[in-house]
This record gives sequence, structure tokens and C-alpha cells, in this order.
Amino acid sequence: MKQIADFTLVGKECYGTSVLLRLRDEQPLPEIVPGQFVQVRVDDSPSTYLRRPISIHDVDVANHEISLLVQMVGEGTRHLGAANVGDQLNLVLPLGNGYTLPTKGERVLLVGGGIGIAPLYYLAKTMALKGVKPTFLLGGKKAADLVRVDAYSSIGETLITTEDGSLGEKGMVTMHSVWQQRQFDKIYVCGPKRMMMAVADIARANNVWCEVSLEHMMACGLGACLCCVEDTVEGNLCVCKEGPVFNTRRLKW
Amino acid sequence: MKQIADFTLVGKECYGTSVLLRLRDEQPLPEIVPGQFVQVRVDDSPSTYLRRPISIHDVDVANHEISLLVQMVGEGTRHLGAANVGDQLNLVLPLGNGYTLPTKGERVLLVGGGIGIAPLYYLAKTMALKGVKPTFLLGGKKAADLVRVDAYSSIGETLITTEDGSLGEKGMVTMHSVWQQRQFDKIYVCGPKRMMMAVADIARANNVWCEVSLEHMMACGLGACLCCVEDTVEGNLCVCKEGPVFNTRRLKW
Amino acid sequence: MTIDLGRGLVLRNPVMTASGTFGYGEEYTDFVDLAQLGGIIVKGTTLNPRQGNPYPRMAETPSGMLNCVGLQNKGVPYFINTIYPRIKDFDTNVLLNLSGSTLEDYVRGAEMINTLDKIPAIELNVSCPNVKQGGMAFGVTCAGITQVVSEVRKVYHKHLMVKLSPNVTNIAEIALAAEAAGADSVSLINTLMGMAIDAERRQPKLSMVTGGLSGACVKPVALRMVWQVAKAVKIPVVGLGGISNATDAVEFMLAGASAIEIGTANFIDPAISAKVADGMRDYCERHGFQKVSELIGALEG
Amino acid sequence: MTIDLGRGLVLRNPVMTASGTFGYGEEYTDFVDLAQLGGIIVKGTTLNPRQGNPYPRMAETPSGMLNCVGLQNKGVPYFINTIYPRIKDFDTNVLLNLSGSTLEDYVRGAEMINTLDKIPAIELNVSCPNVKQGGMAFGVTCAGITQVVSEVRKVYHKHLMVKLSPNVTNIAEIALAAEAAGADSVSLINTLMGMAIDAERRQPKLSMVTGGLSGACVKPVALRMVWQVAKAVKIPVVGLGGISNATDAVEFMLAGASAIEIGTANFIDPAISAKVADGMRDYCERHGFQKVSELIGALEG
Ligand SMILES: Cc1cc2nc3c(=O)[nH]c(=O)nc-3n(C[C@H](O)[C@H](O)[C@H](O)COP(=O)(O)OP(=O)(O)OC[C@H]3O[C@@H](n4cnc5c(N)ncnc54)[C@H](O)[C@@H]3O)c2cc1C
Ligand SMILES: Cc1cc2nc3c(=O)[nH]c(=O)nc-3n(C[C@H](O)[C@H](O)[C@H](O)COP(=O)(O)OP(=O)(O)OC[C@H]3O[C@@H](n4cnc5c(N)ncnc54)[C@H](O)[C@@H]3O)c2cc1C
Ligand SMILES: Cc1cc2nc3c(=O)[nH]c(=O)nc-3n(C[C@H](O)[C@H](O)[C@H](O)COP(=O)(O)O)c2cc1C
Ligand SMILES: Cc1cc2nc3c(=O)[nH]c(=O)nc-3n(C[C@H](O)[C@H](O)[C@H](O)COP(=O)(O)O)c2cc1C
Ligand code: FES
Ligand code: FES
Repeated sequence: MKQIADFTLVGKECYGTSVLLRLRDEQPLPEIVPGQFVQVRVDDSPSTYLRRPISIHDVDVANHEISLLVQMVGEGTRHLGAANVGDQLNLVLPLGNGYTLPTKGERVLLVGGGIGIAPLYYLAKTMALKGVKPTFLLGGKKAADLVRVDAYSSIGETLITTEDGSLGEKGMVTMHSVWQQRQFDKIYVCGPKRMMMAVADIARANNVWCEVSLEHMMACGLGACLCCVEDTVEGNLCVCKEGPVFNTRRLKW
Repeated sequence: MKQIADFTLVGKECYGTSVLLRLRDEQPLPEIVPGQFVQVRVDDSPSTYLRRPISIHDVDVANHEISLLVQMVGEGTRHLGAANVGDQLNLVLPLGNGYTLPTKGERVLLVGGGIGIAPLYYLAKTMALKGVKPTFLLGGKKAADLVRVDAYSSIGETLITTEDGSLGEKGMVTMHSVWQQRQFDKIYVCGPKRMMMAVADIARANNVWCEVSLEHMMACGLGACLCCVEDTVEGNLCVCKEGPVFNTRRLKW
Repeated sequence: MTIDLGRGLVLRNPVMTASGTFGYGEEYTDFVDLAQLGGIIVKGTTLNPRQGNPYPRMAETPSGMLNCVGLQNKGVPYFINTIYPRIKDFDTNVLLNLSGSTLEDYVRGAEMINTLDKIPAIELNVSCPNVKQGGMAFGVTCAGITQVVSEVRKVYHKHLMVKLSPNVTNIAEIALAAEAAGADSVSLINTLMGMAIDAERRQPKLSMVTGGLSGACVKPVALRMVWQVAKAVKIPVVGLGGISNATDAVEFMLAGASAIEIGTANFIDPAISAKVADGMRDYCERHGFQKVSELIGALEG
Repeated sequence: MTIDLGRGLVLRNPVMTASGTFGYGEEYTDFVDLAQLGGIIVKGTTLNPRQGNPYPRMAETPSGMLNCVGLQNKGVPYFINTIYPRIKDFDTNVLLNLSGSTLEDYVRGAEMINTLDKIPAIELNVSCPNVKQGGMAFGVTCAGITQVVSEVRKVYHKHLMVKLSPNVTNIAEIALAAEAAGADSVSLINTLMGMAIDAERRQPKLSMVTGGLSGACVKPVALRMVWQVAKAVKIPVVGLGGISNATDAVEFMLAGASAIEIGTANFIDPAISAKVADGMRDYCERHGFQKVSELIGALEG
């Protein structure tokens, strides 16, 4: 069941233009599956009228905590990044459909670009609990774009590309040598659209199952306004409700 | 010369629903006369679009500091009241025409109601420097409405009325016994319009010179938009430019 | 808190939710008990299915948003067969917002809706600015509105509410035409036509270049139009446009509205509609009004 | 950064200040070197003096404000005798915003202004919503605008800019009428008619009940209208309505404006007009435009 709740910011870590927000609710959390997101109300920001959709980066059921990994790209995310420990943030959650979890024994690759790495963390943790060991392939423009690499590495092997070669292999994620060397059963992707389309192309070429998480602009986040549609093989579907995760078979790309 | 400047909040004292803000500029202050005001930009308040006019409560030329005494009545003033030491506030100042100073030997009464006491402080300090010892008559609904009474008392005799009798004489400022007992050469007033009109009536009845400071709603504060007019004997005059201080002879009340 | 809008449309309280902003109500049942509302107005529906416009369909603006959804919906028959059975037993009034591109579509659609027991009213959308043939042509001239309302009136025998476009020179004139043609009530405003540009990319932010402006920013315009229309017509006026809290809702009632709708504000606080109903009750108590209907047009001075 | 609006009106850069928001320029010289601006448009002036409307004349709204100043001014003769000598040597274009209640007033006023060497243009205000006879009647119909523009054109031989009201169904039609009647340019938008209510006191916030809405909130509507008008007419379009920074200004140019005006934003930052001019220059450099005029209508897609 979806809810609106005031969370308290109990922890904050800054990574350049990104920030990790640890938020605690008084009440127990609703059930959250990897890939779902929250709609955050941005208070005290005159130029931010609507809520902002942010993926759920991590969940700590025992402590009623969720984490968000936010990249400060505009006024709204900058205001979120400026929140102080002790501040309250109003969230609507959990929203959307999550990723389809793999079954034991499947070889999975989690591909993240830029801030798109955010939902992959909770996804990987959940898989690991089910006994599936994920491999991460994370890409950024430069080393500084890749945040929390240690945290990812502690869950699974973590491969990296940077466009300037400052970390891992030089180039885009799609150019990483892993594609030549290994086979995967399931590929999970989140990142800039162009990158997701490129990964989807590889998956399709190799006939591999692939789910991507779309980041369309949203108003309601509930499937009510029909603003966030993706033109799929089934027609215009709301990313907030039918997604944000889609199997690439359903998409026109 | 008027200027726009970022001031730093260097001190803050809270008095119930009012707050004293001590603001410092890097640069020397422009010349400020008692009764002038500033237009404060209220940042990070989505429901506050325009600047807010606030009287200059005190001036400390040596330290480039001014003080504002702000009563939190709505979103804008509440946001100002929530500012923290170290925050920046953007001000346009000094605006409007100030009070006419008395000449030595004149007996002056400074009548303030509610937050209207704000500009009287700097006015009184300036008079005191010129050797005029002012008498304050300050009124409020209840004792808690009267803030910084000690500060006022240190400059001049301070008479008080409260409507509930919790401090000083019970009743309105116009009912204070001082009106029966003493004569004044000049009366300076700032407070709610109804109270200023009542004082103006007494002054007129006794043929005493009287200046009041009006608090009309403002947009520009510069005499450009013509929003803040008072219907005077000279026609509609801008309170922000021709005032906020007016001799009651010029007003229609 | 009851409001009787006439011809069988009686609201438990003046608060309804605006078409296109509340889905089919189902999207909000986790947040609002629909029994706390006077009614819900479901997504704009056309006779035939429509895919709507391409993404991007929305852009944020100062204190508001633009949308060019373009009436994406599965058509009246699908509504009747699939959606209606799911929502017909909601414990509130369920109104259908009917749009069209031709007179025939409006009439055919209304005829079909007329058969649905649990739909007490149609809100006739003659004012959608987001589709070439979205009825806006009907909504901006007296002749257009007279034609569509009187034709629909012939086939639709329940409460007919006509939703007016604010993109006109004289809204009172249009409202009078709707009244004369047989409308039981008018609701206003639909969105103001606007536009947003991404200066860095030098491109429109919306796929259709222009879109409909809604949210707090339009409230002053909406309030003015409601006031003008309420002075002009005798039928009830339903006010909307930027209502974000109970105070806003009261303002619309004072300006002459008999009921109100909440649109964009649902996106910011999915529970806002119920809160507004509560807040209006509080206002009435605080100001000594026995019935919420006493607020209608109670502006002084 | 030069912009030539035709018939002798050449701006140093596209930035002007909007009538009624910048006084006579004198109020802002502590904050802005007027030589940094393309022009200033002084307070709306009528043939005869006007006291304007009673206080309160303004109310704040979400991301904007309402005003009902009502053209308070001392009349054209006083302007000519007393104000003009003080401001005529400003190092920028000084335009007079001329309002009227009758055709004769417009014509008489324009005739008198025509004699002033240092006023290169009139901005004809046929769109003030705040006075019963504020010219809005002229501004909302093609017939009205044709009449007033063609009559003024006969007596006024410099640049005639016509300021359009947004309170119309079809702004392009009105702009075409102004063009056909001899306007050298059109500026838009004037304020949208709005209203605000104090729910606690149950009274209108403005003395005249309704007033003109301006500020950031109106930008989407203004941008849309500028785009529609620029596509329709051949004369230059001057865009305004909610411009608060250089990005906003660029958006209006991309939508088709040849120059822009800054209104309400002057109240929030008295130095904004010069900052916008600087910011537009930066934008052009950053995006490789040699001349600011290359931005005009350069919207892609
Ligand atoms: C389901 C979902 C999950 C997301 N998860 C995360 C996350 O975990 N961490 C994170 O940092 N961000 C995430 N995002 C993106 C985030 O919502 C946007 O960055 C944010 O809304 C921008 O708000 P702003 O006010 O800072 O920027 P704005 O000032 O609104 O915009 C800044 C710039 O970004 C563009 N922009 C804004 N929103 C989007 C968007 N949704 N898609 C494409 N361009 C956009 C604008 O056009 C503008 O150019 C997610 C988005 C979705 C839909
Ligand atoms: C020259 C001048 C000097 C002032 N000096 C001081 C001062 O030293 N200290 C201080 O606390 N306040 C002072 N004020 C008043 C102050 O400007 C207002 O209280 C403030 O603008 C309210 O802003 P807000 O956003 O908090 O309230 P809002 O949300 O804007 O309004 C809250 C309520 O107050 C009413 N209101 C707002 N402004 C005014 C006004 N100017 N006149 C009458 N009613 C109003 C509104 O209608 C509303 O009912 C002064 C005003 C002027 C014009
Ligand atoms: C995303 C969105 C979709 C809308 N769809 C419809 C619609 O289908 N039919 C209709 O009559 N109005 C539609 N509207 C207009 C609203 O019902 C309402 O008239 C308008 O948004 C003004 O109210 P508000 O400011 O409270 O949102 C839509 C508005 C939005 C924001
Ligand atoms: C206080 C005020 C007074 C105005 N007076 C005039 C006027 O005298 N003549 C005129 O043509 N427009 C007048 N306007 C309208 C502005 O010039 C401008 O068209 C409008 O405010 C929209 O621009 P903005 O959003 O940048 O303010 C006035 C606007 C304001 C806010
Ligand atoms: S954001 Fe409203 S339907 Fe997806
Ligand atoms: S506030 Fe603009 S003239 Fe006084």
C-alpha cells in the first residue's frame, strides 16, 4: 500500500555533486521491491513546484530506513542535497513496479550509468540474499562520477568504465571487454537513455533478457496524469505505474 | 544613495513572535536617517514573491550593522525569523523619508503600538545624541507584545499600556494618563493604522505637531509602481517615497 | 456540507477532483477515502480511443505546470465495459468528463453515458487546448458552445455540466450561451494555453510546443472568471484552477462557486482533496456558517 | 547587441523596462546605468491627469502579483513640461506609454508627444484592464484596435508600438489588425485580468476587486502569445510577461521576439534589467551567436 510520510534525515554523505540521504520513518516501512521509487516533496524551493521522483537506493527494514542517492542537477535536487540531518522530507512511496528478480544460478549483469547506479544497489543486495551473485558494470564520464564503488564492490564484482579513462576501462559501458568475455542470463540497466538503448541493442543482438529503468519527467507518479508515457509496443504506457522498469521487449527500441 | 547589498546575519534575539536581526555589511553603510526602511528579499519561501518592507530599528555605523525588529505575521516574516546566524539577507536600502528631528529643548513623545515600536528606537537614539530626551509611550495587547522595553528605557522614560493590564496602565495608548498630565511639542507615532489615527486625533485636538509612519503594502519600495499610495491632501502619494513618515497635516485623517 | 447542483447531482460536500488529475479515482484510494469527497471527475474520455500526444507531455513552470497529454484514453465503449464496473460503486459521485472532436462524437458519447446508472453527470469538456480537435473550437465562441451543448442536451437527461475554457475574451458571454443551451451548471477554468522553451537546447519543452497551464499560478485568473460568470448566470458554477488548500477553496465559494474541483494540487499532496473538505468545514465553524452553501457568493464590499 | 525595430527605433540591446514598473527611470538610476539598456518605457500616461484607484492597489499571488493602480499620472502636458526635461537626456531610448479612455484622448496625446525630439516611440496601451475606460475595450476587438491605431497613426510619425492585451481569444488576429492599421511593432503581453480574495475578511484584496496579473506566473502564457503573434505578423514583436532573468529573455527571443521588456522583476531586483542584458550577451557568446538578433525566432523543431 502506498503512503505519504514524513521521514527524518538521519544520515548524509556527500560525493561531489551527489549526495546519499539516509531517511527514517517512525512507522515500519511498507514493502519495497528493488527498482521502485519515491516522490519527494521539495520544500522551500520557490522554483520547484512538483515532487521529484528518486529511486530507492537502499532499504533497512529493521531501522525503518531508506536511502536515496541524489545527483544535484537542478534547483530541486540541489535543495534536497542541502538538507541537514534532522530535517524532515515528505515522501510518497513506494511507487512503480520493480525489477524482476533472477532465479538462483542465473548469471546477471547490472549496468549503471551516472546516477543510474542508484537503484542497482538495493537490487543487488536483494539478489545476493537470494543467492545470486551480481556483476556490476558501472560507467561515468570521469572517476569522480562513480560514487560508492566500495559499497557496490562489497556485494559483487564491480567493473568500471570512464570516458576519460581515469578509472577502469576507457570508454562507454558498452565498450567494456566484459561483453566479449562473458555471457549473462539477465541484464539490468539504469542510466541515461542513450546508454540504456545501447545496452539494449547489445542484449537484443545476443538474445539476452534485459530490463531497463526509465527516468521520464513525472507529475503525479501514480498513473493518474498520463504525463510520463513511453511509447511502447502496447501503446503509451505510464512509466510511473507500468514502469519505471520495462523489459526491453516491451519497448520500441 | 540607495543600494542593494547582501548582509550577513551576525546576531539574532527571539522575543516570542518577534525577532531582532542584527545584519552586517562588508561595506560601510550608506547614510541612514531614522524612519527609513529596507526592502528584504525573502529567499527560499515559495509563497513570498515580492520583497518585504521592514523599518530600520537600529544602526551601528562603526560595525556596518543595522538591526531589524520583525514580527512574524505571515510566511515572509516567518522565513526571516527562521534565518540563522551566518545566513545572508539581500536588502535594498535606505528607502523612504525619515522623521523630522526635533530641536533641542523640545518635549517629544514617541508613541509605538505593537511592532510599530521598531523605528522609534533608532529615532530616539538619534534624538538623544542631539540632546533631546524622548519619552516613549508603548502599547500592546498584553505584556508579551512589548519587546526590548529595557533597551527603550535606557534611552528615555518608557510608559506602557496593555489592553489586558498585564504591564503598565490598562487600555490603549490613547488612554494613558500621560495625555492628561503633560504637554509635548512633537509627537512621533508608528503602529496599527487605527491607533495612529487615534493619536493623530489627540494631537490635532491639542494642536500638536505629529508625524506618523505608514505601513502600506508595497511592491517596488522605490516610488516606481504607485501601489502603496495614501490619499493625502496633496492627492495620492507613494508611502514608500514621499513617506513612510507623514506629518498628520498632510493626511486626510 | 451538502451542495445540490440540480437535476439530481447532490454532493456530500463541495469538493470534487478535476478531470485528468485524479485518474479514475483508483490511483488515490491509498491516500483518500473517496467517501470524504463530493465527487470525482474521471479522465477526459472521447468516443473513440486516443493515443494522446508524444512524450514529453509536461513542463514545470513558476508555481504551476504545463501539460499536453492530449486526451489519451481508451474510448467510451472501453470505459463502459471495463472501467465503469470497477468504479461504479465508489461511495461518491463519479462524473465523466466527455471530450470530442466532432459534434457527432459528443452526441454519440453522451448518449452512451446516459445509460449508465451510476454516473449522475457529464462534465462536457469543450475546452481542451491540447488537441487540434479537442473541442476548444466549440468552447471559445458562443455559436460553438450553443451548438454542442444543445445537441448533447437532447440526448443526455442527467446533470450536464459544461467546462469552460479560460482562453476567451469574455467568459461570461460563453457561460450565458451554455446556460441558454441547456447546461445545468458550468465548471471553470480549464487550462490556460501556455508554452515553455528550453533555452539551452533551443527547443520547446513540450512535444506539441504549447500546452495547458494549471496549478497555483492560474488561481487569480480562475477566481476572476468564476466571479464574472457567477454574476452573469443563474445556474450553479463549479470553480477550479490552482486550488491548493481549503482557503483557496473558500475563496472560490465566496466568489460565487457552488462547488470546487482540485486538480494539479493532487500531484503535490495526493491526500489534499480530503484535507480541503475538512478545512472548509473548519472554516465554516470558525466563521459561524451553519451550512457550507452560505459561503456561495458571500464576498462583501 | 543592436536591434533595429524600424522607423528610427534602434536599441543598443534588446532589453527595455516595462511601463508602470520602472517609474520614469529616475527611481532606478542608483541601481542601473540606463546606458546599459535598450530603452525604458515610462509610466502609462493619459491626456488628462488621473488620480488612479484607491488603495489597496496590489496583492501578492503565487509567483506573481496583481495590481489595480489605474493609470495614476499627471497627464501629457505635465509630462511634457515637467518630466520630459528631466529625462530627455538619458543615454537610452525613452518611450512613452500612452493610454486613453476615448479615441480623441489617444489622438490628442499622440499629437503632443509627436513634437518631443527625444521620444523616439510611443507604446500605445490599448490593454489596461484596471480602469473602466482604460483602452481595454479598444484592445480586445479587431475593430477597436484598427480604429485607435489608424487614427493615432495619422498624427504620430515616429515609431508606433502597440501593446496588446492577453485577455483575448485570438491574440494573433488582434496583432494582425494592429499591423494592418499601421503599427510599427507590437508589444505583449499586458497583464492578465485576475482577482484575489481575503478569505478571513471575506473581502476582495484589491480596491477594484479585479486587477492585472504580472510576474513569473504569467510567463508561459506570454511566451505562447509571443510565439503565436510572431508567426502571424511581419512587424517586430516585443515580448514581455514574467521575464525574471536572462534565460527567460532568451526564451522570448527564440519564440520570435525582437526585443523584450522587464516589468515586475524590477521590484524584486532593481538591477535586474542590466543583468539580463549582460546575461543575454553571455548566452550569445556561449552558443556562438555573433549577433543577438540571430536569436529571433531561432526555436528549433
Ligand atoms: C523513476 C525515476 C527515478 C529516478 N531516480 C533518481 C535517483 O535515484 N537519483 C537521482 O539523482 N535522480 C533520479 N531521477 C531523476 C530526478 O528525478 C531528476 O534529476 C530530478 O527530477 C531533477 O529535478 P531538479 O529540480 O533538480 O532539476 P530541474 O531543474 O527540474 O531540471 C534540471 C535539468 O534536468 C532535466 N530533467 C529534469 N528531470 C528530468 C527527468 N526526469 N528526465 C530527464 N531530464 C530531466 C530538466 O529538463 C533540466 O534540463 C529519477 C527519475 C525518475 C523518473
Ligand atoms: C515602511 C514599512 C515598515 C515596516 N516595518 C516593519 C518592521 O519594522 N517590523 C515588522 O515586523 N513589520 C514591519 N512592516 C510590516 C511588514 O512589512 C509586514 O508585516 C510584512 O510585509 C508581512 O509579510 P508576510 O509575508 O510575513 O505576511 P503576508 O503573508 O504577506 O501577510 C500576512 C498578513 O498581513 C497582512 N499584511 C501584509 N503586509 C501588510 C502591510 N504592509 N500592511 C498591512 N497589512 C499587511 C496581509 O494582508 C495578511 O493578512 C513594515 C511595513 C512597511 C510598509
Ligand atoms: C495533466 C492534466 C490533465 C488534464 N486532463 C484534463 C481532461 O482530460 N479533461 C479536462 O476537462 N481537463 C483536464 N485537465 C484540466 C484540469 O481538469 C483543470 O481544469 C486544470 O488543471 C485547472 O485546475 P488546477 O489548476 O487545479 O489543476 C487536465 C489537467 C492536467 C494538469
Ligand atoms: C504595478 C504595475 C503597473 C503597470 N502599469 C502599466 C502602465 O501604466 N501601462 C502599461 O502599458 N502597462 C502597465 N503595466 C503592465 C506591465 O508593463 C507589463 O505589461 C506586465 O506587468 C507584464 O510584464 P511583467 O510580468 O514582466 O511585469 C503595469 C504593471 C504593473 C505590475
Ligand atoms: S507521472 Fe502521472 S501518470 Fe506518470
Ligand atoms: S511600493 Fe512601489 S511606489 Fe511605493
